[in-house]
Amino acid sequence: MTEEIIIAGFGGQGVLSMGKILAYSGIMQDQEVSWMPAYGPEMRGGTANVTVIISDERISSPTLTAYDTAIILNQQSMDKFEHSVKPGGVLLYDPNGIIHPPTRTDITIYKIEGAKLAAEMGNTKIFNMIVLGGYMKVKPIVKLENVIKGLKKSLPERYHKLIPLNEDAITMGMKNVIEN
Amino acid sequence: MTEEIIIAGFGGQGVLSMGKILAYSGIMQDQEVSWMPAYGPEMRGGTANVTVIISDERISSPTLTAYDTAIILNQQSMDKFEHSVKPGGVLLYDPNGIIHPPTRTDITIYKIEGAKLAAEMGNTKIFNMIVLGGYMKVKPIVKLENVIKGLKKSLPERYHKLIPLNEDAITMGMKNVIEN
Amino acid sequence: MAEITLQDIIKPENLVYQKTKLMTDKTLSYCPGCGHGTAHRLIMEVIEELGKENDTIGVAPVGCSVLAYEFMNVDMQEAAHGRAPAVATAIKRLWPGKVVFSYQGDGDLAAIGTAETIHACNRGERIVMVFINNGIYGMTGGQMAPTTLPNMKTATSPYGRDIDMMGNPLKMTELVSYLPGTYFVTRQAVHTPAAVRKAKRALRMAFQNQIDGKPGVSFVEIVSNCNSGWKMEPVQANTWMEENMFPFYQLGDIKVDGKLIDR
Amino acid sequence: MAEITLQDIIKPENLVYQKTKLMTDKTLSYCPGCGHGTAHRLIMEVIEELGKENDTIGVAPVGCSVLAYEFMNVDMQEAAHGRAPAVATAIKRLWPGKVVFSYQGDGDLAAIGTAETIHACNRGERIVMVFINNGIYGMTGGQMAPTTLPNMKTATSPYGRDIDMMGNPLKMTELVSYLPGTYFVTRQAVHTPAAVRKAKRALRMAFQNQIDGKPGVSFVEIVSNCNSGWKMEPVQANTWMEENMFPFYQLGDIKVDGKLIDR
Amino acid sequence: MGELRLMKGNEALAEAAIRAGVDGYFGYPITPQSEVIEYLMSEKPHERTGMVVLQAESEVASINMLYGGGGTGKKVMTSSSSPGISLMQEGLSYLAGAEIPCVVANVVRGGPGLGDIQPAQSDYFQSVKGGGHGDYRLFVIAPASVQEMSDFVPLAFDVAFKYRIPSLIVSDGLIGQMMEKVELFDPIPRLTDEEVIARYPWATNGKPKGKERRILTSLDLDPHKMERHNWALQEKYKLIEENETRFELIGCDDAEYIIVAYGSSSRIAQKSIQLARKKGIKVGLLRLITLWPFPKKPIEEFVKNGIKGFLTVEMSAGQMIEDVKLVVEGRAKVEHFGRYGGVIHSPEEVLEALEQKLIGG
Amino acid sequence: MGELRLMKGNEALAEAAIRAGVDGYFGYPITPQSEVIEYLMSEKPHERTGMVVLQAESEVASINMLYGGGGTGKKVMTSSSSPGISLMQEGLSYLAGAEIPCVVANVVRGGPGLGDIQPAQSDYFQSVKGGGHGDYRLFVIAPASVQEMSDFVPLAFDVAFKYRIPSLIVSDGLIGQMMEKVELFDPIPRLTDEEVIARYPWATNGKPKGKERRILTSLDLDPHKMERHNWALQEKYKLIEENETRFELIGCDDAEYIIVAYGSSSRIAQKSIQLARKKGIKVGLLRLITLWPFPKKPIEEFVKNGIKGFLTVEMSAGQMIEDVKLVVEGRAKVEHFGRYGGVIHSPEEVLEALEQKLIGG
Amino acid sequence: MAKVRGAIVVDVEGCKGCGVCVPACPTDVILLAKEVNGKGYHYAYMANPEACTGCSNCSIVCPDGVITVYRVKLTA
Amino acid sequence: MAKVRGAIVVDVEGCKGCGVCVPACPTDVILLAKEVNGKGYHYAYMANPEACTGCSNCSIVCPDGVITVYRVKLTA
Ligand SMILES: Cc1ncc(C[n+]2csc(CCOP(=O)(O)OP(=O)(O)O)c2C)c(N)n1
Ligand SMILES: Cc1ncc(C[n+]2csc(CCOP(=O)(O)OP(=O)(O)O)c2C)c(N)n1
Ligand code: SF4
Ligand code: SF4
Ligand code: SF4
Ligand code: SF4
Repeated sequence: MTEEIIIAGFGGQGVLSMGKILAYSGIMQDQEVSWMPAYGPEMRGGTANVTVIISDERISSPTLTAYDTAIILNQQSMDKFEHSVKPGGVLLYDPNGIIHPPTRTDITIYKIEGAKLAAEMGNTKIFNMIVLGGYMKVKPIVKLENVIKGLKKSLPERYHKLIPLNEDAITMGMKNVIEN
Repeated sequence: MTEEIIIAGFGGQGVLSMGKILAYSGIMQDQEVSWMPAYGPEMRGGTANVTVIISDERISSPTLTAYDTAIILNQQSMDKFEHSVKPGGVLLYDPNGIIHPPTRTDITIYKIEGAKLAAEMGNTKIFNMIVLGGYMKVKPIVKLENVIKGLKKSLPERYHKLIPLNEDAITMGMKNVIEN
Repeated sequence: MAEITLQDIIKPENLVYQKTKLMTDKTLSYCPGCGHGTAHRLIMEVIEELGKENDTIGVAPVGCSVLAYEFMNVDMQEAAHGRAPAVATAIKRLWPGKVVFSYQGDGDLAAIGTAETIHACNRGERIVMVFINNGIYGMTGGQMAPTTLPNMKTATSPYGRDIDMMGNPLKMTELVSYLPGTYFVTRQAVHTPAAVRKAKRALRMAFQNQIDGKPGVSFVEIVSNCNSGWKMEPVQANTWMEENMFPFYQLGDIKVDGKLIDR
Repeated sequence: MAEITLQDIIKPENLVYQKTKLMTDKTLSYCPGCGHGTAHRLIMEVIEELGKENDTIGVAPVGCSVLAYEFMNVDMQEAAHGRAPAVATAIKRLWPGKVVFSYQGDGDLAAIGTAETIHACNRGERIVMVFINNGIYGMTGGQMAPTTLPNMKTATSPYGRDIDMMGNPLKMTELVSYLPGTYFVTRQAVHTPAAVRKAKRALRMAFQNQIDGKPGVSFVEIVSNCNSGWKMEPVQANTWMEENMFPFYQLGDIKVDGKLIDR
Repeated sequence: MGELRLMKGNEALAEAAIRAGVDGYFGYPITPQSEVIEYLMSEKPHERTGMVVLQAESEVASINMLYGGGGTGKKVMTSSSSPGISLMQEGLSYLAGAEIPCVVANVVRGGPGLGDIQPAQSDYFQSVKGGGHGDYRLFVIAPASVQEMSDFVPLAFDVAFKYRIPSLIVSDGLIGQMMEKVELFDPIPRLTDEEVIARYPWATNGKPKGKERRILTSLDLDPHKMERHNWALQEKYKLIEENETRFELIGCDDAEYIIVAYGSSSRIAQKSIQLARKKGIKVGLLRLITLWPFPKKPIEEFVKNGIKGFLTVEMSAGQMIEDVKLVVEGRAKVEHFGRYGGVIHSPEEVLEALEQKLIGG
Repeated sequence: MGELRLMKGNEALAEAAIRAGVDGYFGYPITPQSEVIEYLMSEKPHERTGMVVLQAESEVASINMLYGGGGTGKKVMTSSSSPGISLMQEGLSYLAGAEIPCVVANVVRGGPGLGDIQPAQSDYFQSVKGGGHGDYRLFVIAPASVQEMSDFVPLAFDVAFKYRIPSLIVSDGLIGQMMEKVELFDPIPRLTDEEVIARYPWATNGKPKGKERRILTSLDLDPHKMERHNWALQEKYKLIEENETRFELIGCDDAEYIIVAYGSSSRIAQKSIQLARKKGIKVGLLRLITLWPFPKKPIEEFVKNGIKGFLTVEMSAGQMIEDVKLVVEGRAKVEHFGRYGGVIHSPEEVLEALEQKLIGG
Repeated sequence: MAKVRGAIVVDVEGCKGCGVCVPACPTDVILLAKEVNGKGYHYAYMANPEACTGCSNCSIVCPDGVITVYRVKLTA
Repeated sequence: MAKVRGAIVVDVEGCKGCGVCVPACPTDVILLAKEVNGKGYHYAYMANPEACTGCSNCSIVCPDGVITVYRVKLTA
């Protein structure tokens, strides 16, 4: 099993840390992982993206031009990555701010109202966990328990009290993801 | 014709400028010349030497291990260069300060009392010109007129008044060089 | 008094302030609220007012302002980290009739470029050096600069600058003022209208000195904010700057017409 | 009074002065009359008197004193041109219990090494920096140094140092004294017995500061001659130095116990 | 098994420095490697192991701090990226000349000049042929994963001290910025001062009582002595070539073609090979681990066994290819496929290059 | 015929700079080339031609002064020796990246590190492969006589401006310190400011009225643009390889063996060839004039015509030999004979090496 | 009774919403908008246009130079 | 009536004849020799040994450290 994912959006959306949690979860279930951010001027421009690979085997290239799954959180990223999903692959997006929704028919497209749900839950910081939940639902690669373990590993001790909140967000995401 | 000369002695003896005058004289008679000093720590050690080549042809290596002529002005240089004279070559030396005179029999050895003569003439600065005169006598490679031209070229205008004195010194050297 | 509408006011003949055309139309690459933009604009305004648009060569350094050449509409050279004073020295020496300025951050001018700064000042090069002191390395992500205040937190002093281990904040501007080769040395800010006006006067004097052939460097420090590096909101950063930076980096002229000011 | 012969006097028990054994027996590579030799010896005497022979690491620079390690009988590192302060910084940081000194010429310390000098001083490294100011680049054949006096002739200022073109003599010692990281800053000479005694006292204080863990650099400038570079006889050079160097490079303490002296 | 972590390459390098018992890190920020010093500062290594971490005023100062610190027998390290490494060339030549062990990490970015901050491999020549003056070598090792960013730190120190040679760890923005799983090795305690003194009699840390002082220098004004010193260096380099060459072969057993690559580009190439194998193309990967000493033997073997051709995949205009050609000596085809200035190859285009330049061509 | 003088190589270089119409020299003293700036200062070039001569605070400053001055379209120059040149590597990479013409002279001395001040050729790799970071080249030319120390100055500037590339004149202490007869070329007047402005539209000397401003930079944060810039550089380098390669053949017509050498060692080798010919050994000399671009063609010709072998004679542990081997590709024997660390070959030992390594071997 | 009236024009897309202009205005003309511009910034606008005197304080402190100022003298 | 008597020993071969010791001596003991040493330097010597007080002035200014000084107190 190898899952090649791109997560792309604005700088403040928690794109990188979502990728990090995903990667950590992979480690928790004894898989190989890589997490490769776009860095430098691309980041400065206000956008952020990260390529995450989770695999049972040693990972070769950490950068890719085609992905099994694309998680897309703004229009710029949609423009850039819609066509990089492998045929038969998955595109998950938050419609907030998306002017041109995806049009491909050879892939499966899912929608998650992450921003809206986060606002409803009164905490915009859990936006990325909701999206993560959505992803976990449509692509059950990482198990919830391993995500929690990953969270524990990646968060400093003093933030562990936030884990239940994150778990709620993930569940919320799992519940609310819908096929386009 | 190619004449390969080493001139070696103390720092203050005018070794380098004697070589320079010789080289300039070569130019004045339309020959190729090279002048290669030992520089750096060797100089700092208080000794000085210069390899001068005068030739009708383009000069290849400006540094040599064997010489047609060695002009030797102190003991250290004698120790270093006596055995670098080519068989059949010439060694010219000033006996002042020489403890072990040269012993080779396969070369012609000349003596010039440069230091003594200079002292007698009341001007130690012309020491090297006396030695040069000695050399010109035993190896008539550069003509006196060309040496004078060379001097004019290499001395700044304001020193040109010293040229007659230098000429006298050369003549003195020519007169006083003796075969060992 | 007659009712007057906005349309009546917003007419070309009523224009009182507009960005100088010596700033290009590119959006500045700086973070919101960063003083670099204001400093850029003031320099360009002064050059425009002095009529030197076609006779100016600017030297932009490595640092946040590495892309200054995208914004300043005059001939520009981008210089290696810290070397702008050397670059500007040669330009001025070879084109003494032109107006030459360098524009450097505190890492650039006061860390890696210390030797070039001191020696350009000591030689008395007839250039303008603009020194943006934001107490941090902005470009590379907020590391400690020579000018970082005691106990100030940065990416490389995450527990605050420890004077004993990391040394003292360096008052480069005072230091160069002691050199006979500096002709005008001043420290300014650009965070309030009053500060901006003063800073502009200082910059005008600096460039005027150069045009008049005054002997020596005109050195203008601008104490500025780096809200991302400091991890603050822009307005909050300006307040913090007033409260923390200014007491240490005291604003005002330090040397005028080659003479140290009693402060 | 009884007749006393030289033989009576020259006896081990009557010995009052002898070259310290911390100087090797190698003949110094310096020109006759050069102050480098005296400076070397004073440092070694102080280290011997402080009992630090086995706990000292010296850093010799590129310059005439590049071979200092041949003469100073302690552990030594030869450093790249200008970088002795950086070299010494690391040694001291990694062996805080050892005594570390750098020994640099004016070209080394005040030209190419300006950044390293300023920053070691600014960080307040607990080292001794000995600065031999002979107003010239000795090693390379007498070129102009940052410290060369106005109108002084050198190989690269053959018509005299032209301040307008070549810049001002740099008072590096005063400059570093303004930095809070220097604890003791002084300027000395070694050309007369009185000067030597003072210089030695200064060096002793410098090393004592380090041993006592005083915060910051102890910086000892020694104004010295370079008779070959100056093209003078040694004694004449010393007189010239008194008449020309000392008025500009005023001897005496500049900063003691971290406090600037009113001069 | 050691502790598992998800880390950036730069962070792994920094953590490894602490665990390898490094005594001093001296560095200056530059993208894409500033995380090294940032990580170190945040870890308070002074409390963890007593390690000194100092932000220097420049790369020139950093490398000379290595000279000073390394000369005392302590384990010292710096890191930078291309322009900063260029500034260190004089210092590196001094370190090599004075035979001072130390570790320098270059997280390469696109050049020349200020270039950009994206991954590149265009400092190969500088690394292996000597960007500084004089005849000298560095031990140059190229990690291809975050794991190796960690593992190669103690290795680089081992070689550095064994032979008294500066080691250079060459990675790039990709390896430095990406996160992977890394198994951290167990901390190696820092040597005590007494151990340093006992182990490294050449080090200048205070003249031992009753013994000769130690001198560290790269100077000998007598050219004949200097030549002898150089001969000794060359002898040492031969020894290192014999003992310390490292490489990895992947899928080479039945290979008709070989891709030669290192670091990031070897990762990309591995993917290309998977794609190629799917198409039935028999291609293997020779991954260089040490860049100097250069792994000549495996190339010689391939040539002897009648390999059809080599493709060097480098993020440069073609530098490492020269060393491959020097071994192959015309006995097989050697082609280069480079992306550069900060651009990374895609696995697909590497496959295409392989097909066009070697197989089709 | 131009004026005849007896001059040191360093002085000839300096005098040539004045005569070539150089606008600015920026340098820092270092043996064995301090005569360059000393000569310039004593000649008052400011009075002779208006040329600016400035003693910089360091080599780092010098090279960046070249960046500034060269960027304005003026002819600028510096000189140094090995350690100083190492300090310039970052600057050289910037100059190459921003395509700024200038001339740098390296009067090489023994290394590594502080080494000594005697002649050497051990900076070959640094010169031709790029001691700085990134994929770039310098035009590298190696005078073998005082005459060429003079003649190559205008040539180096011509190439530098024609292609917007930094030129490097590589000599050594022997060429720099020896005196020979030199025929000085007639002075070329410095360009007026107006001529500079008209000729070099890329130069930053004040935005022309009504036109776009000029920008000189080596930065492009977009790696794809940076790659395109690099491609353009590579194209330019190809052009230079085609047009600007220079070499000299001496006694090669009937030669069975070829000595390859440049600069000082080519002078020594010439003497060896005279000695060899006396012994009936048919050996010729390929003297490289440009080190980059490397003269591949004559070597290729020799190989095609069945030469028995090449001996590279270098004052280094063996650097240039790699470029010879890259052309020969195993089709003929290639051996190296090096003296180094400041030692110069004697003509006799070169002959001996030829006999032992090529003929006997 | 104002003798002068001013007005500012903010280049909405160029504004980065830093808010530096807000406290700079002596007459509290400017506020940051609730809405965001294309780059996601809460841009500045004349919340209280009547009060503007055209003093230019806002425009000279604006780091991005996106404020243009107009002024008329009202003959009373 | 001197209370102390001194003497110096110059390492003749080490002396570089710089003459710095000569003016340093308060009692004019030292001169440079007419003769030269092995390196060609006119070395320093006690021209006026009676006058030496063993004050060490000469030895501490000697750059080459080649003067050794002895002193005896004469009980009058
Ligand atoms: C030789 C070299 N070292 C390091 C860097 C990385 N670098 C770029 S800018 C910078 C410092 C920026 O800080 P500052 O000069 O204060 O300017 P600011 O970004 O704060 O405006 C550094 C360290 C570089 N480009 N080149
Ligand atoms: C990088 C580098 N540049 C230049 C030199 C040449 N150099 C050696 S010593 C020196 C200056 C010596 O002058 P100073 O530091 O004043 O010491 P002094 O010789 O006068 O004691 C120079 C320029 C060098 N060795 N390395
Ligand atoms: S012009 Fe003056 S009054 Fe008007 S908005 Fe700006 S600061 Fe306020
Ligand atoms: S100062 Fe400028 S950029 Fe900032 S909010 Fe006001 S108008 Fe916008
Ligand atoms: S010890 Fe004193 S008195 Fe005696 S010679 Fe020396 S200086 Fe003169
Ligand atoms: S000071 Fe020393 S070296 Fe100089 S003359 Fe006197 S004894 Fe000799």
